[in-house]
Amino acid sequence: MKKVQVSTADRTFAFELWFENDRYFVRGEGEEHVVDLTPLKNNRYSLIVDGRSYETGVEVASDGYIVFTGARSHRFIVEDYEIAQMKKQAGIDDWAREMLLTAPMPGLVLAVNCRPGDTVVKNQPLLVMEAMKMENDIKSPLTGIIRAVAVIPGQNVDKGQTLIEFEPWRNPEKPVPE
Amino acid sequence: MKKVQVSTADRTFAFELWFENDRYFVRGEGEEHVVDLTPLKNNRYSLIVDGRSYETGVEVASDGYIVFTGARSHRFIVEDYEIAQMKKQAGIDDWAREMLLTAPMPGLVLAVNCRPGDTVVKNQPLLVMEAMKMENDIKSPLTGIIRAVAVIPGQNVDKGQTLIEFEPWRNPEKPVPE
Amino acid sequence: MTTTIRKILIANRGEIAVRIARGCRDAGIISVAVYSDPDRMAYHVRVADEAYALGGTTSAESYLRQDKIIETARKCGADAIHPGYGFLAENHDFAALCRENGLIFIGPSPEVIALLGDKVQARRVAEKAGLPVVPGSVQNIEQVDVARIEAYRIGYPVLIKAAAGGGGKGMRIVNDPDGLGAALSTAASEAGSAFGDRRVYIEKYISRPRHVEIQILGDAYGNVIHLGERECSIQRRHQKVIEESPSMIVDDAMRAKMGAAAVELAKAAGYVGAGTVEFLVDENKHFYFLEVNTRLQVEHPVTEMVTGLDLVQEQFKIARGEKLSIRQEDVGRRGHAIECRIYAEDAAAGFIPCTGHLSAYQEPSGPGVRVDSGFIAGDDVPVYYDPLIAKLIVWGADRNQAIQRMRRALNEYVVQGIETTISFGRLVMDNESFISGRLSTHFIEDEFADLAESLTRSDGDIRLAAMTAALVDYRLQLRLLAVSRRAKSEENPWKISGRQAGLRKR
Amino acid sequence: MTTTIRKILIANRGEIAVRIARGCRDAGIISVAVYSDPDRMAYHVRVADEAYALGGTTSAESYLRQDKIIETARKCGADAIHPGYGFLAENHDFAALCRENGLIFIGPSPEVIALLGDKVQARRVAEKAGLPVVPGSVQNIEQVDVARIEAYRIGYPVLIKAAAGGGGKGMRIVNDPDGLGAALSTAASEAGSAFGDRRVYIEKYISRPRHVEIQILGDAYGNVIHLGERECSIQRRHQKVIEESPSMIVDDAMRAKMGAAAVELAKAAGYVGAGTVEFLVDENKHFYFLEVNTRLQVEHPVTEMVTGLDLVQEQFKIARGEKLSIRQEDVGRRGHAIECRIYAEDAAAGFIPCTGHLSAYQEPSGPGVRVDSGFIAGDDVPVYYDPLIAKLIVWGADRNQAIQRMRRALNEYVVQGIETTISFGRLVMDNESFISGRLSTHFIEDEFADLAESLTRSDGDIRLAAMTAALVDYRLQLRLLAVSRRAKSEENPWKISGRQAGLRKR
Repeated sequence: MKKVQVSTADRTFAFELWFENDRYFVRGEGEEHVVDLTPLKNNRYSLIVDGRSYETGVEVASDGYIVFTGARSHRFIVEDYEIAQMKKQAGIDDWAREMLLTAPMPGLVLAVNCRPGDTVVKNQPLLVMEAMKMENDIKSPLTGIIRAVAVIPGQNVDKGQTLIEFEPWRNPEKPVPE
Repeated sequence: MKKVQVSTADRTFAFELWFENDRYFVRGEGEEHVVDLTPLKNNRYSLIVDGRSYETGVEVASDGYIVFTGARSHRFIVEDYEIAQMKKQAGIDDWAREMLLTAPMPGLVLAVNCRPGDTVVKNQPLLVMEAMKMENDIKSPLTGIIRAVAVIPGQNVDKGQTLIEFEPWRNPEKPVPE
Repeated sequence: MTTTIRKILIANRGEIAVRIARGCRDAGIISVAVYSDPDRMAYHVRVADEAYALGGTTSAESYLRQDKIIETARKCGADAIHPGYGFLAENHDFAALCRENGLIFIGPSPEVIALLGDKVQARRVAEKAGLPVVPGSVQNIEQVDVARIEAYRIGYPVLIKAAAGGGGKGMRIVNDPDGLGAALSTAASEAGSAFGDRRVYIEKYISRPRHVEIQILGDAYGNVIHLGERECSIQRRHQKVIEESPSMIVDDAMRAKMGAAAVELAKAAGYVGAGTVEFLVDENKHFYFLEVNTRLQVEHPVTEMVTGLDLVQEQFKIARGEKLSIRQEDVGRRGHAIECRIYAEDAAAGFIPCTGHLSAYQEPSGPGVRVDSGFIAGDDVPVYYDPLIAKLIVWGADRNQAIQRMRRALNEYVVQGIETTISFGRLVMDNESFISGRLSTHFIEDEFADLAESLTRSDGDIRLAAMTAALVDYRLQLRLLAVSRRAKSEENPWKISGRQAGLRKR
Repeated sequence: MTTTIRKILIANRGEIAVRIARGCRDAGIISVAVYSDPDRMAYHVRVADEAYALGGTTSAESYLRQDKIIETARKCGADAIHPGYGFLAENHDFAALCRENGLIFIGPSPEVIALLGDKVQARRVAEKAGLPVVPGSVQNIEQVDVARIEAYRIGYPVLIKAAAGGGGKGMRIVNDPDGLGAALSTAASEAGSAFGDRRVYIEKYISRPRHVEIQILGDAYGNVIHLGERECSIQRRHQKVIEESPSMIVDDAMRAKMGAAAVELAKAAGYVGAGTVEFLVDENKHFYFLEVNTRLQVEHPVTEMVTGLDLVQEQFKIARGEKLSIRQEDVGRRGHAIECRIYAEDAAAGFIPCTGHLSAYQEPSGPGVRVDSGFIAGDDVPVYYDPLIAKLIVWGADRNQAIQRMRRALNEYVVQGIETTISFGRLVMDNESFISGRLSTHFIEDEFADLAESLTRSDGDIRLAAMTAALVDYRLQLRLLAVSRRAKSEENPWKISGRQAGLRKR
C-alpha cells in the first residue's frame, strides 16, 4: 500500500494504491477501483477500470508524467503523500519549477505585452511571435504574477526557450486570483 | 571502398560499395548506382536509388539480414568478398547452417512423409502438422537431400523447433537437382 | 413492437469484434468486449467501451465458453449479444441459451439457425421454395448401394458432402463407381470427427463453378429484401480470400432472379436478420442453391461499399424489432468494391499460417480505401485463432478503378515480421484471368501452377533486396568505425573504466 | 486533341503530395516527389515512385523555388507538374514558366489564374456573368474621400479588403465613418507588406455569413459542370477547419442556382480544370460571389465521398485534353460527408502551431472513414511549413450518421507527442449549434467564449488521468523494487562491479 499525491498546476489528488492478484487497487477521491493496467508499445497503456476500457499514453518527463487522454495532454507530478505534506509545511512547491512559459515553436518575438509584477489571467495574450509566416499570440498558461520577462521584441527564440517566468502561486496561504 | 558478397540460399551477388558526399555508391552486377540511404523507425529504410524511391525493412538476424521488400521477406548473408572467396576455396558454406526446416508455428506433428537420404524437391510436402484446428502440409523450402528427421508423429513442437535437417548442397561441384 | 438496446456484448475477437464495436459507437450503443488470456492487449479490447476477461487460451477455453459469455453479459447488464462470424455465430444452442437468459441474440432464431445449418434440411427448404439445387440426393446416405443408385441417376462426377459440413471437411469428389465406397466411408468418418455428425449426402459435382452469394435482410414482420450479389470464387482451402461486388457475370436480370430466389428461401424459412444465400454458378450461368450462412459474412463490407448501407446498423435495427427502413426498390448500387483478406499466412508455402510479431505495420489509406483491422503496429498475431489480420476493401467508380486502387493499397500496405496474403493479392490484381473476370473456385490452381514461383517472380527485384542488405551492412560498418574512432580520439578508454571502477569501490 | 501524361512531378509536400501520388498510381502514371532538406524522411517522398532533393529548409528555399522545380521536372522527364494547393498552385508566373518549358501545368492557364487571382478583376468578371456580388466598390480605392462616399452608398458596417488578398491579411471591418481613414491606410500597408500590392477595395460587411463553395470542372472545349456545394463556415484565422457536403441550408433548387452561377462564371473566364467558386450566404439565404480558387481545395474529399468522383483523376483527364466524361445530369450525390482537418495546433492556446515528434500515431479506420495523411507514426512534424498533419473524412448515409462516425473516428485517433485539432473536432461534433446546422464564419467565437475551458471540460475525467499517472508511477516503483530484490538475491553487486573492473584492466 502506498499513498501518493498527484498534482497539476491547479489541482491536487490523493490516492492510495496497492497490488493484489495481478490487479491494481486505487482508493481516493471518495471512490475505489480495481484496475488492470497493461503496458502497450510507445508508452501507451491499456487500462480496464472496473470493466471500463481506456487507452492512455503516459510519457515520463524530467519532473513528472505527461498523460495523453483523448486528444490532449496533462502534466502531473506524482510524489509520496507524506513527503508532499512535509513539503507543503515547509512551503516548497514543485510546481514553482513549472512556472515558466516557454516558446511553443522556434520563431521571432514581435511584441511583449506584459511586464514583471503584472498580474495576468489564464489565456491572456502575453507575447506575439512570428512562426510559419503567421503572427501567433502566446497566451498565459495560468493566472498569476509575472516575475521576469526573458525576451525582447526582435529576438529569435528556439522551441522550448523560456519566455516568461511566473511567481509560484500554488500556496495555501495565498489563493490564486481566479 | 569495400567489396562484399551477398547470398541467399540459391543466389550470390557481388557489390563494391563506397561513401562520398553523403551518398552511397554501389557497383555490381553490371550496374552502378547512387543511393541515398536514410534510416526510418522500426528497422525501415528509405532508399532513393538514382532518383527512384523505395521503402524497405531490414532486420538484423543472428546470421545475416532479413530484407522485407514489398510484402515478402528474403534472408541474406553479407560478407567480405575476399573472405567469401577463401571460404569457397575451403569448401565452407554458411548456408549449410541454414539448411533446416523449422516449425512455422507451434502444433502437433501428425505425419512425417520423408526419410533421411531422400532427395526432395522444393514445395514437396514433408510433414503434416495440426495447428489452429487445421491440418497443414509442411513443404520443403528447397530441393535437396534430407540428412535427418528430428520429429516423430504425435510429437508437439514449438514454433522454430527444427523438424528436418538437409544436406548442404550449395556447392559448385555438385549442382542442385532442379 | 420495438425494444431498446443500450449495451451489446461482442462474443468474438479480431477484426469483426472491432467492426462491431465501431458499429455500436456509430449507433450510440455501449460495446462490451470479452477476451482470452492471450488477447488482453488485442485491439478489440482497447476500442470497446467495456472489457471482461473470459480466461483461457484456446477458443474452446474462451470464445466458445457459452456459460462464461452468458454470465458476463448478465453481470455487465448487456441487452444483446452479437456473435460476429465463426465461434458461436451459427450455434443454435447458444442462440437458445441467449433467449432463455433474456438476452437478444443478434441473428436469426435458434430454430432457423438449426434448420438452415443442416445442409440436408436447408436443401429441402430451398427446393420447396422453388430454388434450383444441384442435382442429387437430399437424404442422408448411409449405404453404398443407395449411393451407387443415386450417383448413377445424377451422373458422375459426384460430390459427397457432410450434412453438418463446412470448410471442405467431410467432402469428397468421386469420378467413377469404383471410388464410391471408400469415399463414402472416409467422408462419413471425417464428418463424424469434425462435426460429431456422420451424416453425408450426394450431389452432382459441378466442375468449374463460380461462388456467388446474395446478401439478404429480413425483419420480424415478414419483410425480406436482398442487397445484390458478391462474387467469392477465389478460394484457398475452400475458404474465400478475395471477394467483389458486383460479379462480372451477373447482369441486372440475373441479379433480380437470384435475389428473388434468395428472398423466397428466406421467407420460406422465416428468416429474421442479416444473412447470405450462397449459390454455385456453372459455366452456362445456371445458378444452384448451395447453403445459407445465418450471420454476418467476413466479406460484408463489399456490399456496404456498393450499396452505402451499414449492415451492422441494419442488424441492430432488426434486433430492436424495427421494420426494415428500406424497400427493395430503395436499394441503390454505385460502383465496384473488392476485398482482399489479409491473412497471416505464407501463400508461397501453401497458405500456411505464419503468426508472430508485427515489427512494422502500416495500413494503406486515401481515396476509396477502407481497412477493417483487428491489429495495430507492435501487436502480436497469436497462434491460437484464425490468422485473419485485416480486410482491405477498396471502392472504385468501376471495376478497373477498383483494381487500380487495390493495387495501390496493397503496395502501400507495410507488414514486417510475418508473411501475409498481401503478396498473393498483388499477384491476383495483375493476373490476366482475374482482370478479364474469368473466375472459378479453381482459380488458384488453374492460374498458379507453382504459386511460390509466381510470388517470387512478382516480388520485384531480388537484386535490389540484395543491394539493400549490402548497403545496410556497409552503413553499420561505417558507423561502428566512426564510433570507435571518436572514442579513441576523445579519451583513453582504460582511463574511463579505471575511473568508473574507482567510483564503485568508494 | 489529347496528349499522354506518363510522369507527373508533384510540386508540393504533406498530405496533398501523398494524395496526388496515390492518384498517379491509380492512373498508372509515374509520380515524382521533390523535397526540402527537413523533408527527406517525409511520407510523400516514400510513397512516390521517384524523389529528387530541392535542398533548402524554408518554403522559399525549396517548394517555392520555381527554377529548381522546373529543372528537376525537365531532368527526370516529367510531362506535367501538379502544384497541389498553396505554394505555387495559384502563381500565374509559375504556370507560364511551365508552359514555356513544355510542361503541362495541372490547373488553369496563367491568364485565367492571373485574372481570377486578382479580387477586383474577378469581381468584375462575376458581375458581368450575372453573379450576385456583395454590394461595394470593385475599384481600387486609394483616397479616403472616395472610400467615404462608397461606404455611405453601401451602408456601414463595411469591409476593406486587399485586392491580392487571402487568409485575412489586409482586411478590416469598419463600423462607422470615424474609423475609415485609419482602417484604409493600415489595410493598404498590411496588403503591401503581405502581397507586395497595396490595392484595396470596399465591400458591404455581411455580419454572420456562411461560407459555401461550389466545385467546378471545366474542359478545354468549353464544357463546364459543377459537383455541388461544400459548407466551410467553421473557420479559425479565416482558414477552414471543418467542412461538409451537402450544406444544411442548400436545397436542390438553391444548389442548382448556385451551381449554374458558378458554371456561368467559369465559362465567362474560360476556365479549364478543377476549381472552386466561393460564396458568402447571408441569413436570408442570399448568396454573394466571394472569390475563385483556381486549384484543388484542401476539402475536395468531401465532394469525392458524396459524388463518387475522383477529382485528381478528373484533373488528369482535363490536363490530357480529354472532354469531360460526365455531363451535369450524370453527377449523382449520395449521403453526407464531413472533413475535420487535423492540424498540429493547440486549439486551447488559440490554435497556435504545435509541431514536434509523433511519439505514437494511429489513424482511425473502418466503415465510412477515410484519412488523407502526410505523416505516419514516428515522423516529426517540421516547424517550417503548414501544420496540417492529415484530413479525416467520414461518409454517412445521412448527416446524423456522418456526425456519429466522425465522433467515433476522432475518438479512435491517437496522436501522442503534440497537441492537435482532434480535441477541437470532438468539441464541435458535440456542439448543439453544429448538430442542428446553425453555422456562420463566426461559429468558433460565438459558440466557445472560452475555448480552452470548453476543451478542458470536454476532455473527460482529469481525475482518471491523475489516477493513471499514479498507477504508472506505482507500477514503475514495484518493478524497480522487484529488479533490485532479484539482483540482491542473485549476487552481491560489489562483486559484479569489481569483476567487471578487473576484466577491463586486464
